[in-house]
Amino acid sequence: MENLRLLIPEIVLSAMALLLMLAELFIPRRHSRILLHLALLASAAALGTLGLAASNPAVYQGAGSLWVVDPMSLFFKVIVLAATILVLMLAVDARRDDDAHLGSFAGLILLASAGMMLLVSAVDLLMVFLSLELISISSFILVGFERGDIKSAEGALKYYLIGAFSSALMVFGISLFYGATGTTHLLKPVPQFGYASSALFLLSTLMMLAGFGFKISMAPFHLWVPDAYEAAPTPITTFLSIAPKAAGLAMMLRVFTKLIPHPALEMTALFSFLAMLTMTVGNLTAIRQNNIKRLLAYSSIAQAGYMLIGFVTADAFGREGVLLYALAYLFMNAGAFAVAIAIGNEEGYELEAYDGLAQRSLGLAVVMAFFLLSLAGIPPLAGFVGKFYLFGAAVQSGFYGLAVVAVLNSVVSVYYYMRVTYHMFFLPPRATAPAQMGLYLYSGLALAAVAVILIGVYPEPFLSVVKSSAEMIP
Amino acid sequence: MPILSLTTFLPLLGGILILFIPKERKDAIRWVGVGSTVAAFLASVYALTLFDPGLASPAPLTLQMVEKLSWIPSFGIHYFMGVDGLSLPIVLLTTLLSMAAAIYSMNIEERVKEYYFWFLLLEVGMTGVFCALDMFLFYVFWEITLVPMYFLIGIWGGPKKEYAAIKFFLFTLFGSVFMLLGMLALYFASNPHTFDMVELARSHAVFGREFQIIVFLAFYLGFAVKVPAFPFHTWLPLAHVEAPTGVSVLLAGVLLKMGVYGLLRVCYVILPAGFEWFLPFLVIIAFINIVYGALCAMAQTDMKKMVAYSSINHMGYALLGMAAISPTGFNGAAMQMITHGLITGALFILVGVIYDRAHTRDISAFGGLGAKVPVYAGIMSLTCFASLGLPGLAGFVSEFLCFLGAFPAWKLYTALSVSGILITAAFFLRMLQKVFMGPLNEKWAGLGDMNARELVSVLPLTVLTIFLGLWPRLILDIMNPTLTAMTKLFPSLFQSVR
Amino acid sequence: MIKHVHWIALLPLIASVVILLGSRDNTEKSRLPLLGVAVMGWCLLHSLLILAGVLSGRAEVPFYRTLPWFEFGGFEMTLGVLIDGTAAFMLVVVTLVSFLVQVYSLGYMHADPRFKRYFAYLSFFSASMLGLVISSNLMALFACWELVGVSSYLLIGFWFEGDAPAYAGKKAFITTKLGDLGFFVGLLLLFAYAQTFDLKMLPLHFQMGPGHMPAWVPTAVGVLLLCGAAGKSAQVPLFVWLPDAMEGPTPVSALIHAATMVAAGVYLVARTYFIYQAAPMALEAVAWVGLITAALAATMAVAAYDIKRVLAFSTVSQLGFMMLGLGVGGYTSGLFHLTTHGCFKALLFLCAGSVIHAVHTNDMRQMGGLSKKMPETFITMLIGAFAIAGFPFLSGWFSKEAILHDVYRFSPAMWCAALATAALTAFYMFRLVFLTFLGISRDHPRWEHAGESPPVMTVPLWILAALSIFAGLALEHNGIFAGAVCFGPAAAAEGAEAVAHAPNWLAWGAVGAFALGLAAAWRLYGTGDLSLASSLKRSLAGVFDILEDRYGFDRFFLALVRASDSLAAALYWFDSNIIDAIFVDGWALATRALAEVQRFFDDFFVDGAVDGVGALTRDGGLGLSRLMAGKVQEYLLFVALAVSLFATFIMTR
Amino acid sequence: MTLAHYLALSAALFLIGLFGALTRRNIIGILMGIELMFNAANINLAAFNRFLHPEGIVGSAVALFVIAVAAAEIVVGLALVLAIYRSQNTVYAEDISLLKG
Amino acid sequence: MSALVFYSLSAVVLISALGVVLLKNTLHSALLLGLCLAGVAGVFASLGADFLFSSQLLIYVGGIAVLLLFVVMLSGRSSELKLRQVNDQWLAALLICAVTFLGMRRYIFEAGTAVLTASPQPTTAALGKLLLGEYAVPFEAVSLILIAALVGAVVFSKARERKP
Repeated sequence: MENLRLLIPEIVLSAMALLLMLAELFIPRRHSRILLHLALLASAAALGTLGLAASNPAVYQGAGSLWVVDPMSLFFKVIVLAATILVLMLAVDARRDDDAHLGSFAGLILLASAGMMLLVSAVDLLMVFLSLELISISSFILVGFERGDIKSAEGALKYYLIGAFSSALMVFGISLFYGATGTTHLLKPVPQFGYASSALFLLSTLMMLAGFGFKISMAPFHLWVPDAYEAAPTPITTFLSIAPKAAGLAMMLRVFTKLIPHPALEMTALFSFLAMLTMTVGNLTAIRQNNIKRLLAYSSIAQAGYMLIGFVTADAFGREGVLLYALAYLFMNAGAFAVAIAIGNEEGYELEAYDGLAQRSLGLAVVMAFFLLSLAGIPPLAGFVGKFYLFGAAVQSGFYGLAVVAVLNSVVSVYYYMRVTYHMFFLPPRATAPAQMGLYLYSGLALAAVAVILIGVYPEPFLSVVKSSAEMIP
Repeated sequence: MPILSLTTFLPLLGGILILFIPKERKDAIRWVGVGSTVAAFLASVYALTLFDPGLASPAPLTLQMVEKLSWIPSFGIHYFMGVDGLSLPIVLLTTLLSMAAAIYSMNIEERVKEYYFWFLLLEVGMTGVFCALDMFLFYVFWEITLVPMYFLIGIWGGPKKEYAAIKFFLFTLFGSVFMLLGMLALYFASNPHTFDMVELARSHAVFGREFQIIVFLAFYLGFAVKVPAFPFHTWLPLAHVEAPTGVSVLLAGVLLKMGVYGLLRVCYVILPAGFEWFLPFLVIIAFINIVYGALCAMAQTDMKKMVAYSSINHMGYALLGMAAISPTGFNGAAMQMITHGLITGALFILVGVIYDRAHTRDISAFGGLGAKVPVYAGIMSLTCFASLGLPGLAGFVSEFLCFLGAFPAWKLYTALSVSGILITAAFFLRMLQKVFMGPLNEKWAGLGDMNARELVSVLPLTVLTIFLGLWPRLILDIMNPTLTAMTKLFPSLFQSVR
Repeated sequence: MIKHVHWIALLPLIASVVILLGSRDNTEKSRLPLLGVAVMGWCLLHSLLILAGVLSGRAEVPFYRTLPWFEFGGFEMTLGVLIDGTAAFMLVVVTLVSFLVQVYSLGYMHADPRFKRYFAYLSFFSASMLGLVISSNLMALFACWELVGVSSYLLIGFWFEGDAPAYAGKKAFITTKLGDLGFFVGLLLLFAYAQTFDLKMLPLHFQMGPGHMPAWVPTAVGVLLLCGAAGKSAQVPLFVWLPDAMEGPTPVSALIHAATMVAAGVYLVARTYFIYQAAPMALEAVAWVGLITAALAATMAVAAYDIKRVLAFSTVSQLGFMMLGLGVGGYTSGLFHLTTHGCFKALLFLCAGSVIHAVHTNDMRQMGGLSKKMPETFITMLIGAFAIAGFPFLSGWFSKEAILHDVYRFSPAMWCAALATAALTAFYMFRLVFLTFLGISRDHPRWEHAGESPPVMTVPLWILAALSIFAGLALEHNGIFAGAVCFGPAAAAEGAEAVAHAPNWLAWGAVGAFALGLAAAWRLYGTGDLSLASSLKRSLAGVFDILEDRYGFDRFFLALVRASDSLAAALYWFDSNIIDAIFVDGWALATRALAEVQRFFDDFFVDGAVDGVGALTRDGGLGLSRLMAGKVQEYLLFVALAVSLFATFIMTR
Repeated sequence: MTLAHYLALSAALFLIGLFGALTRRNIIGILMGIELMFNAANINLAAFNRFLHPEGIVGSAVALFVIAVAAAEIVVGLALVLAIYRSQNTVYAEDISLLKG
Repeated sequence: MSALVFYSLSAVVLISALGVVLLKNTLHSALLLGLCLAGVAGVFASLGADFLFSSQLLIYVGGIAVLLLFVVMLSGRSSELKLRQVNDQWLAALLICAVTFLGMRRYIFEAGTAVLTASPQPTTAALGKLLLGEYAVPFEAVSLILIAALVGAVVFSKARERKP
């Protein structure tokens, strides 16, 4: 049995998930918030064990047969866990119809994050497929969790149908891959010469791409995003918009740049077209939204588009860009959603709820403005450093067209981000009471704000972390 | 003692201090706001005393009061601040105009706390742009000026303020993102990769001609939006008309200079081949700016829009002076930045004075105010004459130097651009005649003359305008050595203009 | 004594600032204007001493002192004084006329509410004019040139309550500014090739022979400087502002539009004569401009009825004469006429001022028979008229005769035209005097009310009258003027010798023209019955209309202004509708359009190409319309579409 | 029988499933279509295992996992369908469109 | 002989699959789905994958098909039987299937030449060793997926109290 010590964090999480589901039966509904606190504890513990892995790499990094624990996977595991912790903090304060099934709610979140951590370190297509399925199924349920409202079940169903459909495509792709290579392992570098022309291999990679594209909401497969995001309870929307996207991208980085390098298959043009399409579609459709959750949904599609730039350049510099942008994206998106929850709790998620926020509570308005500006890529905030790195990668490896489209997209994105500040700063307030927030929400918000400003102003420590964790074992 | 960082970040200190003052205590906020602008101005004056003009040497950039500490080592980015003959006067101009605008803005009543917070943040960005010598730092300060200006125009502006604010933001951002791409291209083309302007300036021979042209165009797009050069100027009149008085003083007085400064500091020094290729187009754009701007100003009825279009005209002179790559031309362009800042800053304050009283800027709505408000009429006429280039006032000297420098190289265009002076004289005099002369329009019988606050904010600018007109040695001695050295940087290039 | 010449310009400047900012009280009671008059008196005294020094040869001429003003790009701009004979005489003329006008204004402007500010403007004007005269640097000269233009704008539009003065002031400034553009480009061209503006160094550049600068440069500079001179000295195309400038107070007209400012153009040509020596074509241009201006202005003066407009046209004509003098190589004669003209034209304007002061109208048709009411003004005006018309042995005769002499030497045809103009000059001057003073009064109440002006106004008239009589004699006596004011030693000798052997009938020609003009004026206006004049006017109605219309120059410039206004409006429309639309709204439009296309693409394609079938009816449940984009199956179709595109991508390999 | 026959069979089954998923109006029909696609993939896996890579049994192992996962998915799918049926009492795809695009 | 077996099995599979997709009555299509899955099990048998044959029969035919049948009966209503079961985007779907088939045809011919070599051996023992050996972690992952699905089913089907 390979050394399971490598997978201790996943084991801790899944064990706690099962425990929570069980505990739900015994703890009365009034105290069910404890379960969320327990979940928080578990993910903190998992993060702790990751610390161990980082402290002495010899012991805790290595390759199993189907998975590998290397600096990149550790980096993304930290991001996934950070996202989980932030989401659980938001969940504690987010208002819900009833506190039923909180145990399974928290359990499913932990299961999903365990799935993501597996996905990040998977090098075998079967492993990839199973972890994707684990994430998908738990998130189908989480999206439909708020059963009181009809729309949530509908959103969940849409998300499920497209999810199932895409995984069917992916499975077919995997079967073709198995046909072409005889194995689902990706460790052995696939001989490039023969496959560039074989239809079997190409069709398999493209079919698999459908499954992966669905998970990171790439352009042709992104249509489920707005409905699912709007239907899901906001903490889950935050979770969906960050963690699976980051994990999916990590897996695509590993699969399509290292193991089946897409330049060898002359598919770079296709991928850069998909990146451009994702950005443009995300930004353009976001212009017309006036529901904050849908706006942030489309914005997260656009952000995925930007991250794909690092994936298109397929070199170490591009990879570091994706890592850095994922980190910055985690904090700015979580922050934006935290504010959305703080406002959403009272006045709902339409943009009109933000009218005159600057006069009601200036601090919250300025923080939200910082998050939006960072998402738009305005210095001196984290978003700018991330975009700077990615555009640099594009310019360095000669993708000038892609860089120009990306740059124009970020100008367009400013338009709809500024529509929110327009509501907050320029319009008179409707309600006069300042927005109040729970303790967890407040601390989550503060953490995100500090991180965004810190990465923006002094990005050096983050850059060195990103540089060191960009190399992969195989 | 890091004097430049002090000048740049003192307002930030003031801004943070303001955040802690409760919203209701407006006076305390106002005094802290004005106090920090005054402190920044004193710091910049102290920097002036430290500055030794004679130090310019033929090396690409000889800097003084340099502060250099590594900021992002993995990219080789430094917090690199320094000043030379070209940038010190503009820093002084920035702090002076910010002080004048802050004093004038003490009449803002609603949301004073936010106003001064964004105002001071804007000043940090502006001063930083002129001191920064690392491309990354330059770009960060450049973008820092965008957000406060967006809020300042959008919250305290005129009727169409939201549209003006977002138009300003998107337009400038559109230009600056191309600048970002140009900067990245420079970074990856230089070996070892660096953002440091001094290294880039030294290694300009490394870049091929086509590369320099493309990167120049990227930078030019960013700077042309700010100058504003002909096709990219449509945001200026709207932003000026809608911005509150104090903000439009800074917008005209300082933000326009970032474009011209950028062209001189970045495009000329680092991308000479690109600059040389673009020269004939630059002259044509300068000519269009001058004549087109002046003619559009003539067609205006709104006083503020007229002054805005006249800024396009004046910036055309600076571009013309620059297009000749002669020491006289560069001196003219650099001095035009300072004098235009002083004069147009004063003009906007004066337009604000009458707007606060009459709540209209329509020229034809006034008449015969000369007798009613003599002090205001006197200062306004003096500033208008300075703006149309009356000798003995600052405007003339810089205009004259621009034309003097540009004439030997571009005889036809300079001769044609001289007509701009006449058109400028025409619309300013028409405005003076319609507002101050003729029978008194009884609607304004109750109009009061300028009060102490307005006088304190405009007088330093007027006195400086007169003083620089009579004794231009004050700035020219600082600028001349640096700019003469700059023109000698590329003996092989610019043959067409020698 | 000459060492302090720069104070002559600086003291009035300081005085003007002190007066302007001195006391708040703007009316007559403040004593500050007297300070202005005193300062001007000191300057007059000082200039006389300098002139004496120059004439007696004690002062080193040309006196040249400079101090560095500012450096720019390797060149150095200096500020300094350069005094030669011409400058000395100009100093005296300017200070004299300015002093007398200020004394005269104490009386003339006593009732004005902004009395103090008027004197501040006058001192400021004198300071800038004196600065122009003494400056050694062409750029400083240009600076003073513009400051003179501004002070004339302020003084013409002094009574700005009225629309006419305000408009006249603006018109004056813009028209002179139009001329100044030429001057400005001339300076640029000069600097491009000579790299200096210093009037002492420049002549060397122009004598260095052909190699130093291309041949066309001196001519171009000469012509361009002529444009500036034409603007300021109201020569042919740009004279339109001078008749309207009469809206200002009369002492202002006397000072600025008679003696000093308008002479600046002539002085500029004199000061830069070395350029014109190197460019004979430019010199001839000066001559022709002068001749045409003199002729046209004289004819227009004949048709004018406003007393001040007649004098204005007369000034334009006399300036034409000076330019003609300079143009034909008569450097000395041109400047001699400038000096004498300064005295008697100021005299005529001041007399006109005292007449207007008395009858409160400018229109000669409402005057007549005032000689009995205003004897002193009548006599002094008569002396002025005799001087300007060329009565022998008066100052006007000497200078005009010298000019005619030089013109004859240059080209007899031009001499005939000049002679005819001289005759016309005599005619319109005496027409003015007879219409105003002789004959019966045509507006009795005004006549009743008229009375002689107070001594503070009449004394300056007597002084100027005396000068008009004796100045010519004094300066002509043993060639004092010719000696001091000449372009280089050789020219002086050649000038004096030419006078000696000219044909003797030439001198009598000028007197004949004078007599002819006087007789014609006497016949038409002297005898009191104006029947012949009015009948003549009816028969020549066509000619009179053209003259009244000032040969259409005014209409031309008005049309020019309207054209530029419409061009401005068109450009502004173009700017806000086309460029703004393309760049900004276009951009927003583009993104909106793309968004719409994207949404359309969603609805149309994802809706299924064959949407014909009606909505499915259901019992119960939600009757939502089919078009809601939220349908899940279309998303599946979209995904499947992507997969099929991938398949085609494969097939293409 | 050659591999081509089996591949043709699985391709046909896949496409029929695809067509069913895209066109069935009843959500359960869509689920059935997706089931068919999963089975097509299994046939592929088994066929490749038998013809191209007889030495290992990775193919059938993966097929086994696929069967298990498909079962899990269908369970969640049907649960969702029942939940929606009880709230909107319709199972027709067109009507489920409260969320606008 | 094996050709006969293959063709009959594939006929069963394809015809019943078409039935599932085209029949109006959802109940009939659910039944036909069961038949199709059984056919697929037969195909596994013909390919010598004995364990797969049995698990397919057990899980798919026994489990999923039956479950589908229950759900169809639970949610179906007689009035809906006569409704048209194919929505209006069938033409687009047909086009897409055709294009995809052309793409697939390429690889079918490319890989189709392989012919049967070794005879099939029993796979159950090897599968067992594999599942508990190399594929231990995927095995655990599948268990997690199943638990998640279980919890999901419970959450969705529990009777919801009506919100006031």
